[in-house]
Amino acid sequence: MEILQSLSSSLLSPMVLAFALGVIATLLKSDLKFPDELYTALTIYLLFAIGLKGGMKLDGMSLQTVGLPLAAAILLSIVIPIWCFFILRGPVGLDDINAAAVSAHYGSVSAVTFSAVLAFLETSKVAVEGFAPALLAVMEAPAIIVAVFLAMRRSGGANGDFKKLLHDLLTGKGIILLLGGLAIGFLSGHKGYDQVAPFFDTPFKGVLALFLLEVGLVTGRRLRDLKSAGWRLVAFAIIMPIAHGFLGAFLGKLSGLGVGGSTVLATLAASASYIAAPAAVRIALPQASPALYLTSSLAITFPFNVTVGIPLYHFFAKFLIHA
Amino acid sequence: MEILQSLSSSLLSPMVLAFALGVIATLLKSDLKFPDELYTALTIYLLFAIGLKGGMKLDGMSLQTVGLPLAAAILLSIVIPIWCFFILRGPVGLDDINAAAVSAHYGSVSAVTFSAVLAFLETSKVAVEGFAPALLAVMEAPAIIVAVFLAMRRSGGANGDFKKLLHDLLTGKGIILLLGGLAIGFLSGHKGYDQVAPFFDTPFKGVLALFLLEVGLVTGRRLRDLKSAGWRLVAFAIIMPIAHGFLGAFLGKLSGLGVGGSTVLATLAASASYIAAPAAVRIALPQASPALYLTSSLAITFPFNVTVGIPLYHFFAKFLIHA
Amino acid sequence: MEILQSLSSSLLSPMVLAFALGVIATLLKSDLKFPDELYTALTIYLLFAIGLKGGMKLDGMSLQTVGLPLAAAILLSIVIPIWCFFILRGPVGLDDINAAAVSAHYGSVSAVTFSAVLAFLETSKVAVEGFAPALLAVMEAPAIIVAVFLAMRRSGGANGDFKKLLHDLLTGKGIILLLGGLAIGFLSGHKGYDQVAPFFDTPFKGVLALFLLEVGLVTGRRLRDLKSAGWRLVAFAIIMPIAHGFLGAFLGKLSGLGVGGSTVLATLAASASYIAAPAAVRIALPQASPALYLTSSLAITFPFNVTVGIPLYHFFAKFLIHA
Amino acid sequence: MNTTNLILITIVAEDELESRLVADLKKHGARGYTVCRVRGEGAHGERGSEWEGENIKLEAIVDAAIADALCEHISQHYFPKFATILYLTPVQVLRSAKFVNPQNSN
Amino acid sequence: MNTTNLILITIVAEDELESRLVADLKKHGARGYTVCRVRGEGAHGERGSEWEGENIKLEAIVDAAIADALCEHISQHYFPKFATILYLTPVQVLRSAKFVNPQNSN
Amino acid sequence: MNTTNLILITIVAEDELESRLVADLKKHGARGYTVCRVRGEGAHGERGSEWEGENIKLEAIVDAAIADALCEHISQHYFPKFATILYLTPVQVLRSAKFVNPQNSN
Ligand SMILES: Nc1ncnc2c1ncn2[C@@H]1O[C@H](COP(=O)(O)O)[C@@H](O)[C@H]1O
Ligand SMILES: Nc1ncnc2c1ncn2[C@@H]1O[C@H](COP(=O)(O)O)[C@@H](O)[C@H]1O
Ligand SMILES: Nc1ncnc2c1ncn2[C@@H]1O[C@H](COP(=O)(O)O)[C@@H](O)[C@H]1O
Ligand code: NA
Ligand code: NA
Ligand code: NA
Repeated sequence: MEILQSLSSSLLSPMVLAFALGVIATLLKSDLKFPDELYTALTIYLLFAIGLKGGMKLDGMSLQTVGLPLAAAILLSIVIPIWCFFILRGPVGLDDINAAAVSAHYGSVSAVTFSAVLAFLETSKVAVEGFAPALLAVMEAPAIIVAVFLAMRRSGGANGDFKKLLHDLLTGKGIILLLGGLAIGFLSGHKGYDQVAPFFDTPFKGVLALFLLEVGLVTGRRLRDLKSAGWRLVAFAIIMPIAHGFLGAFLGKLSGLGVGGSTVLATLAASASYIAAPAAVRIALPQASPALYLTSSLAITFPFNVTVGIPLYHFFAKFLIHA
Repeated sequence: MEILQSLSSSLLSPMVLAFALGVIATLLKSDLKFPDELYTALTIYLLFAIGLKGGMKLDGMSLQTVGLPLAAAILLSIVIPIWCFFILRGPVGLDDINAAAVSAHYGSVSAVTFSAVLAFLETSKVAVEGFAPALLAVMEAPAIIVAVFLAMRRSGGANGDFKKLLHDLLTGKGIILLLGGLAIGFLSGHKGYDQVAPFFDTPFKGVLALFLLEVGLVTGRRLRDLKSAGWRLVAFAIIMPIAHGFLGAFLGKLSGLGVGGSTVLATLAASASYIAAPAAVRIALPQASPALYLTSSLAITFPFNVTVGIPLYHFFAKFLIHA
Repeated sequence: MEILQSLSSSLLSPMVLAFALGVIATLLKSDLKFPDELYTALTIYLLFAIGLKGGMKLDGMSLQTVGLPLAAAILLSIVIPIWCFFILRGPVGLDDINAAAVSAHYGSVSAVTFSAVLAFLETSKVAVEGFAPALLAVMEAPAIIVAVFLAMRRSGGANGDFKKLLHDLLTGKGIILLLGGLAIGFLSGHKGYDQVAPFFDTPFKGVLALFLLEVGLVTGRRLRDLKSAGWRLVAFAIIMPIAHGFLGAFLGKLSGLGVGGSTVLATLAASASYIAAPAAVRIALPQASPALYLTSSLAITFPFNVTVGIPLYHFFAKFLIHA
Repeated sequence: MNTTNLILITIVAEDELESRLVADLKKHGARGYTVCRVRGEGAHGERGSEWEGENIKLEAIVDAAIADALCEHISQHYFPKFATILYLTPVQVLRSAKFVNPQNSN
Repeated sequence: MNTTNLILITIVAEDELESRLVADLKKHGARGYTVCRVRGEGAHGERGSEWEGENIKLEAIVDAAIADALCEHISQHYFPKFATILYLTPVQVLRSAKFVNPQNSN
Repeated sequence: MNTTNLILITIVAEDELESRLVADLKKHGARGYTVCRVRGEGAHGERGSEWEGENIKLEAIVDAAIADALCEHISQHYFPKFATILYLTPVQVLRSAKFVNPQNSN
């Protein structure tokens, strides 16, 4: 009952509907198109805003409360790509390079899905730990490193420069903006945050809706590639997030997170990156096919997560914590 | 008296003044220039915001209330280009292709003028029917189709691919964003709208002022072409909007709209497109001269409408409805 | 004591921290980069918003109150480049062209530093005269003209077309947006301003923080050139702003400004342009080296001003006026 | 190194024509293309903003036969109506197999 | 097809010089041009953002006489001061009448 | 005017490779380059948005020796893995000293 209700409120939020509009516009072959610069500007805004808000809430939090959840997050993003890699090579039937590329995406995380879960929890009036953006930040890089390492070990097909990859990942704009925002939010405190909140906080959900319209436009283009992806990858892209979501909620509980935080960790585990991972994979695994990794993460897992997934992971978290 | 007062409040609004600043900056040959991407971003924002707000207000409205005004709007945008075409070929003295191109612009509508009339009515505390953005959406395409059809019939000069034109017009970004916004606003309701209002509603007029600055910059460049347009086209670009405004107010009353809605329909009828129509005309009637259609719609009719026109059409509406 | 406290509140503002984040990101060789169009859009927003707000406050101000401070501002921007030029040629050891280029920057002003001082004063609850943006506007051009004139007189190395330079400066986007904004704010008054304030006023500081992140990114790139600039130019870029700041505060007092206005005039005098001046210098003194003028104004003087400088100039103003 | 002589065909046209031009390129056998946003001025006046429309520069490396067929096609279907120019430049490429359709090459 | 040999003159320069360069092109008889925003690096250092300034690439198809006159003009009035390069490429065009001023052509 | 024949080397590649390609150009003796953002399509599919990645077009005017060395280098280190094309166009430049490294020229 309750899950159905929260599902319908999730499906009818302006954010999800904007995403659907984007998909429909592309299917209708509309000329609606976001300039690349707008996409980049929105990305910068969203990541920095997420960081700032989390940082402001960090105030007065002990290292202990934060330590275990962070460890759980890092652990998840190290182990997820490992089993994904073997499942993708085995039952799904991808070659080493493409299996590694897809694994990198599913181990890493999606900032937009993260924003969607925060918006969902806020609407449902569930409190979330302030350091949640830190979970997002630490889960971006490890999976990509693990996946590239797996590809290299098995076929040498990866692009040799491991040190450069590491540097690029750790100084990528996602991590800089999230951690930088966290630090600024923390250092300038409530008084500082209030100065910038009318720009970074109040309009956040509206900006997110606009961004999701763009995500929908790109997803629509990717749907054409669904057929070449094959039904086994489609199944992977729905089943694995559910499994990861359950695992995330479970580790969230173990590490002491509340229902809000556990829902967030579950969603992060279930989400697949489509900003940081594609950029890294293009350089580190250039022979991998975007028709596989972008299509599965963007055209299947992302819409699944923002519609059905998030309410489900929230249900997992409530179930596990109240059990 | 009253009309003079509302005229002065219209002339001294930041929106109209920003437009004037843009014109002055171009006349002074300033290097002030908006990046194209900013223009595109602002267009997306404005159209989507207009749709969302209207959709939210649709809640609880019967099809009957909406049906007649929509029919009136479509009727206007079918018949206006017909007489425009013959007037432009006859007294104004344009050839078939250019007559059709200009007709397409005057039958179609301007989203910025629409925003200006909404802002004007809000400042004057006049209520407007929530479905007004739907009027805007349905009036965009028909006139262009009719005008291209006229050009083809008479001289075969139009670009043959009628089916493609139809598709491009009906899936153009204006219609997608307006109707999509309407649907999202309607489906997500007040609760959903409140989430995105701080981005799409509160700052709307400020964004509109910024956009009008850019419209002013382009208008300034167009003023150079006034001479080549000729005084007959200038007269057309002022007289026809007044006539269409009166007709629009009249049909507004007939179809059951209030003073607010009738003012809007009058303004839409009087407005000339300068976003959707030019793009369509460039492809469908490539031999038409921008010096004629852009200059008349942008450099004459638009400033006329946002300064003198809107208060006048409001006066028409009050006069007809209260008579 | 008090100065230390205001220093720490200045250092921990989100704006200054965002600037620091930008510098750090560049030093870490992060791929974080703002699209040029975003930079341009933010510049247009900030300048126009500054003008609008000032214009709205102009209401009911006498010409007399405004006249003297404006004269003081223009005087400062005429004399500062003269002594700078001779100091740069003498003790600092630059050639004529580079001395003129750097002088142009230090005589002209920085709109971002201006915004930072306004934010600082607002946080410190110090009132500022409404016409402050007019001070900013009138101080942009004169110094550049004087400096180019000096270069031409001494070595003929400047680019001959003086009339064109004058035109370009007086119609530059900075002046158009500031003065245009002032006029619009003044003409449309409080009622008009309230319509656009949710876009141009409320989110201003947040936008400024985002812009400062970008300034930090560029500053970071400039730090590499510090060595080629030499320690004498570095010393110049710290000592002269202090001297100009004191002089500005003094003239502020003489011309009847309060503590707020005097702090602003001091900061303007101390600030070095890095938007208008570089663009003008590239055309008028193309042989000058950006490694000298951009590095000193952007990588030394700007961070000095927004961290230590502004609290210091505020202290000067209080000291002089209360003495 | 071992290079092959091919032809770079460059088309400057209104951006709205992009999808149509790309389809034509492909139909005539081009195996790739590169597009760049440009502004410009010519007989049809200035084209330099979203308002007046903008131009694209479309470049494709093809063999002589394809170049010839494309010239024919463009001059028949685009020149009479649209603001379009086309020019050919001889270029040397590496890996010619990438650009030349095995069937087409002669 | 029936093509004509002309010259594509390419100028890379600071974007602030655009209006001046365009005026010079027109004065020397060019009947059209295409502009593209670019970044670059050369003897004058990197030019890659709004801060340091950016470059434009200006291309015009002209006949040999105009190309020669433009080379002369640019090397006298721009090279000594500005970060500018210029190069010429032989191209084949369709519809040569579009590019060559009837008076100028010889 | 007095022009010199040199070679314009053009590389179209993924934008993420820019810094690496620029470093390679410099290492091989190029004294300048110009970069332009482009979109494109080829054997690796469409590359036309921030999502799929975008391309850059990198142009450098060099002498024959450098061009040859660069062809060698690019075809060894980039072609096998990355979506990259390279082509050479003969151009005439003014002020050849600007483009040719005194040691390298022969
Ligand atoms: N002589 C030329 N050289 C370079 N580009 C040109 C030339 N003439 C026209 N163009 C380009 O082609 C577009 C269409 O040309 P037109 O049909 O002459 O208006 C212009 O907007 C320019 O971008
Ligand atoms: N060898 C070259 N190849 C291609 N473009 C160059 C070359 N040298 C310079 N440029 C371009 O010309 C601009 C000005 O060059 P410079 O005057 O050498 O700084 C640079 O910013 C580059 O865009
Ligand atoms: N025949 C061609 N003509 C022009 N550009 C091409 C051609 N083939 C490929 N390209 C460009 O080179 C990039 C990489 O090519 P590819 O490796 O074939 O995908 C493409 O995205 C295009 O921008
Ligand atoms: Na994940
Ligand atoms: Na109309
Ligand atoms: Na100064």
